[in-house]
Amino acid sequence: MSYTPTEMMVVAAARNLAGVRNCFVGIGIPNLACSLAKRSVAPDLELIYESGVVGADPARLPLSIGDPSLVVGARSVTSMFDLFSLYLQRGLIDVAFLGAAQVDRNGSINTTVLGPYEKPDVRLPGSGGAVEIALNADQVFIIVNQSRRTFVEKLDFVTSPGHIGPTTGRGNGPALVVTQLGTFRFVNGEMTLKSLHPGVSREQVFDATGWEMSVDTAVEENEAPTSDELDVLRNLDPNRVYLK
Amino acid sequence: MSYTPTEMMVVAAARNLAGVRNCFVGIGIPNLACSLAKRSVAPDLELIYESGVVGADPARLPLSIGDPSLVVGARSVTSMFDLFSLYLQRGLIDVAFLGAAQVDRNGSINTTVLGPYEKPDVRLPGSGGAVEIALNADQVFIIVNQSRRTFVEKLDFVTSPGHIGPTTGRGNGPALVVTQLGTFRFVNGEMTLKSLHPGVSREQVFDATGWEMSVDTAVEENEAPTSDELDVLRNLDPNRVYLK
Amino acid sequence: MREAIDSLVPDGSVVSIEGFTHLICFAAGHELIRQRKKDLTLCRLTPDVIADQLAAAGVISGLVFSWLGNPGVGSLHAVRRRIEGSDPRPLHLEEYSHFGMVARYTAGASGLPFFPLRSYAGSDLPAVNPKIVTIQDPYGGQPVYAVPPLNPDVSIVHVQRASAGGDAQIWGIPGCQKESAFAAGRVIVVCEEIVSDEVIRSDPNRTLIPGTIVDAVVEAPGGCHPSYAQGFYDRDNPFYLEWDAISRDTGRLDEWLEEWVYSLDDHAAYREKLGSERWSALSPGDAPSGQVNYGDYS
Amino acid sequence: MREAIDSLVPDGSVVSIEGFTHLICFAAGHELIRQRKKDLTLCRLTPDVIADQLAAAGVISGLVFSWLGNPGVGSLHAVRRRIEGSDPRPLHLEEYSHFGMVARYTAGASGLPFFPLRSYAGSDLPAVNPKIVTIQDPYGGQPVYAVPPLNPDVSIVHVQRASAGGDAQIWGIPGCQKESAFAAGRVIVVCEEIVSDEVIRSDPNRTLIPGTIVDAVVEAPGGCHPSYAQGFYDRDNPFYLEWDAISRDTGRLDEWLEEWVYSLDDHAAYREKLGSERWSALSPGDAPSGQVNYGDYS
Repeated sequence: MSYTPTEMMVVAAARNLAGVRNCFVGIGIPNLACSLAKRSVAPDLELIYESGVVGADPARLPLSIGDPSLVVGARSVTSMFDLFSLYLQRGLIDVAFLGAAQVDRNGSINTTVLGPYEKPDVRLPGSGGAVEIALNADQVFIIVNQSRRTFVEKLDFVTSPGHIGPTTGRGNGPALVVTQLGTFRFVNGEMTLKSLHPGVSREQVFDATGWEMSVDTAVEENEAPTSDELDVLRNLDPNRVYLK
Repeated sequence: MSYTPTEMMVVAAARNLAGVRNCFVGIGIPNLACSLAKRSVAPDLELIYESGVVGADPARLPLSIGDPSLVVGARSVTSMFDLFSLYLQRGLIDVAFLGAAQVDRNGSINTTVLGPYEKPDVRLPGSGGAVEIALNADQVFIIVNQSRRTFVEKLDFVTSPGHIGPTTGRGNGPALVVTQLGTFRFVNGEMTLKSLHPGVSREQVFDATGWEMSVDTAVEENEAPTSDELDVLRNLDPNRVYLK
Repeated sequence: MREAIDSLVPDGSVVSIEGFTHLICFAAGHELIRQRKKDLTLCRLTPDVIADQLAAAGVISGLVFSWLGNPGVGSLHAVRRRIEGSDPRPLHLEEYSHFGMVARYTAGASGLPFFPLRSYAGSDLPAVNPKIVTIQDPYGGQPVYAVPPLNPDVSIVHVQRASAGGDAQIWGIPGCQKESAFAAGRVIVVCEEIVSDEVIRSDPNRTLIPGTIVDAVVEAPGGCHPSYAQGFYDRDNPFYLEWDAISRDTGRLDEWLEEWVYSLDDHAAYREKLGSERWSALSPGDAPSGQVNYGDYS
Repeated sequence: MREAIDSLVPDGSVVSIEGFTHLICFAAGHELIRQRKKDLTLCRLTPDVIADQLAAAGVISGLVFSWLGNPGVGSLHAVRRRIEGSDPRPLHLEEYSHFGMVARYTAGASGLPFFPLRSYAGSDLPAVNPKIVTIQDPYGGQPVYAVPPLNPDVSIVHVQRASAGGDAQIWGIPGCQKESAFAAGRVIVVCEEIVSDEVIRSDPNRTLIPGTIVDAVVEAPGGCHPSYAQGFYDRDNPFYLEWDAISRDTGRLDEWLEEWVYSLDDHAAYREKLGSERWSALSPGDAPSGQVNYGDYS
């Protein structure tokens, strides 16, 4: 079965959720990855949203982080104060997904501005909950389209820190990066190529990285999405809103 | 109509609630005073309980601060965190009632121990919410049976401070003391006899005070409870649980 | 609504309009535009389409926020023009994270001089916002960060139902409606429906905001459109997609404001103009909560 | 219950049993006595009759608390004997105020190293409890006080209903059940009734404690007697009055423990022994909450 690079990203992220319990979900690709994982490698996965929804089981593809379909049939729906305090900061979140406009070799993330803060070339959305998620989730999974524009030597702005030494948070920082080219883990805090999607070369990865990318001793090749995985995914997003 | 000293205390407290809106109520005499006030001088009085009940309208005499009859038909029922944070510490409480085992001339209160703290002669209940109430309610009304054992020169333990100078709280401290003998206000932070119940002499007050009690320039005599007041009260507590 | 906004939101006010994806009070936002309010500072975790409209109409001169964008769609073009190009005027930003904003409201609602949180370490946010500071742990542990209280002059809070006295009940995502209300100096409650005291008092645990702190109650059914009210109507996603094109083009944006806000008397007219077909497409089916028994103890 | 208490509450544990006048888990307290647990520290805002029983039975060696007494009646005589006369053994006290205890649980439940509050100034409490400290306002205002997090080894939380997976719902007075559960290392949920997932998920705003943090779920109807469960039964006030006489007399107290705890197999036997007449006298009438519509968005 043929598949798109986005489908490969979602599948790679989902497979890495094997055995995970409490997952802080973002809308779009993370939501698809979690929904796929719940139907495959992580049946006990709890979908937790920063909007205050715990244990969602949405009857349709949610189009926003606070979609009403997330609420209906959820385990618990709570205030944002409780969600950030009792769940995130308490250390109950095993894995959280973050996106990025720019990411650096330590897994620090910029979602604030391109250019100078005071007079930006492009004003991006800002942190949202990302900075506290980055610091307090046990592990952070970063999903990002990889290019020299996104994998940069130096961020224009550090919104959410990666492996930068001791922090005020309780988490272990970024554990995984998933791109359309492969997956990366962190070795001594440095992003390191771990696996390549089928048909992708190391050179493609190097060309799409703004620094000299470290490479794992044994780089694996990811298995292509199975037809089961693709069936589930395409059912979740039948109009291909996110599976472009 | 004849009446008991306790009835006089309740009536005196209730009359002092004229025009008050948000009142932090204790069980027993304060509850009776507030219920009477709501039916007479303060129809807009909101009964707020530290158990988290806001705007209660109990269908029976509540026997505990968290009586189920306080909940049914209340305006709002909330966590203790919210009650102490959003109501009390936010400064929404106009008047709060406190009881006391001992009170001093500044309106500081002991409800913790008689004798030394580490090896007390009598272990009393402790603060409960009293210390934060004393510091954060706009005004504090103290209701206490007056004697040389309760009106003391020096407290065995300061549970809740009275007029002791600047504090971390946002309230104005004790405003009124009601006893079976009369009522007292505070002048420059010092308890001062303001009114006597019918038939009570100044000497009785002095005899029941462990320090030299200040006296207002014009000490009033309180009007005896009216038959209307007594009717309401005796309906509220038909078994005379608190109106002994 | 006209009277509430007119009397309770003078020019120059600091105004919070919260609602996290849910219960965003567009009806009040439009009334602020219609009354040509000036120089407001908008406090809102997620300045989204409502903020783009207020920015385009020249109502707001500043944002206190943690995430800005058109959720699920992309950028707020009017807001971006003001930030990136001061076009036509600059927009002052005071920027936090979601938890930072929630903590600010919580401190404001609790009478605390600060609120501590485990966030911000290693981020550039404290460098661009000096109100985000470190605080020592009095028990000798690692320092954490603190944010100051946020006490808006007025909070506008949309809820599903309220009594005439202002007791307000919410179900679904509560966001920080409660905290923003308690933090504010004045509170305007806007509701889908005004219900009897009896309805409110039959389920007091659902009351997040007591009438005690409420200055005005306005009934504005559909007042969250294009956002949603759980159980009443769905988010109008096509509107969010359309807004992207409208907001890119200042001409179209001005036309939109004229057609959908200035030229309409009130939100009832907006609701009518949207048409019953659009509303019925947004209507959910039934998913009842079930009942609990509080018990009759009389 | 036997298994949950046996496996999750080893001797020497720090245990919270909360419930502010409402939902006080006597059933678990009796099981702790029955299993002759030793050297527990009880965390509880209001050590009341349950604490007197645990103190008399020699189960607890310490209290972390803010108010102790027989509410509406008077003293806890067994507790007082231990405090005033070390009779038969001392009882270690760590004393706060209500808000201080709530703040400790909140810090513990939130992963914060301390919680600030405007209390304690001018009180002697900080002098007898060095854990109550002052903290500087980083914005230069007056210092306030702080308390440290409270993270019990195990929290026992009574609720009206829970799913088999531990999702727990409460109505009426919630006290600090939620905060004490999130603060704890292990959580035992005791409920009036176990209900289906569907019941829980039809009203997710009522879920204060998610199964995610729960280690054991025990169904124990009537388990709060002589305290109450809103909508299920009333407080048994005569019992509180009787307790005063029982607790004054160590002989009677020992007899009571033998008759009502040690000689009974479990709480079901206690419930039966109380008799249907007593239970029906405590049964409230109906006061239904009414329903809200969450909406079907599928």
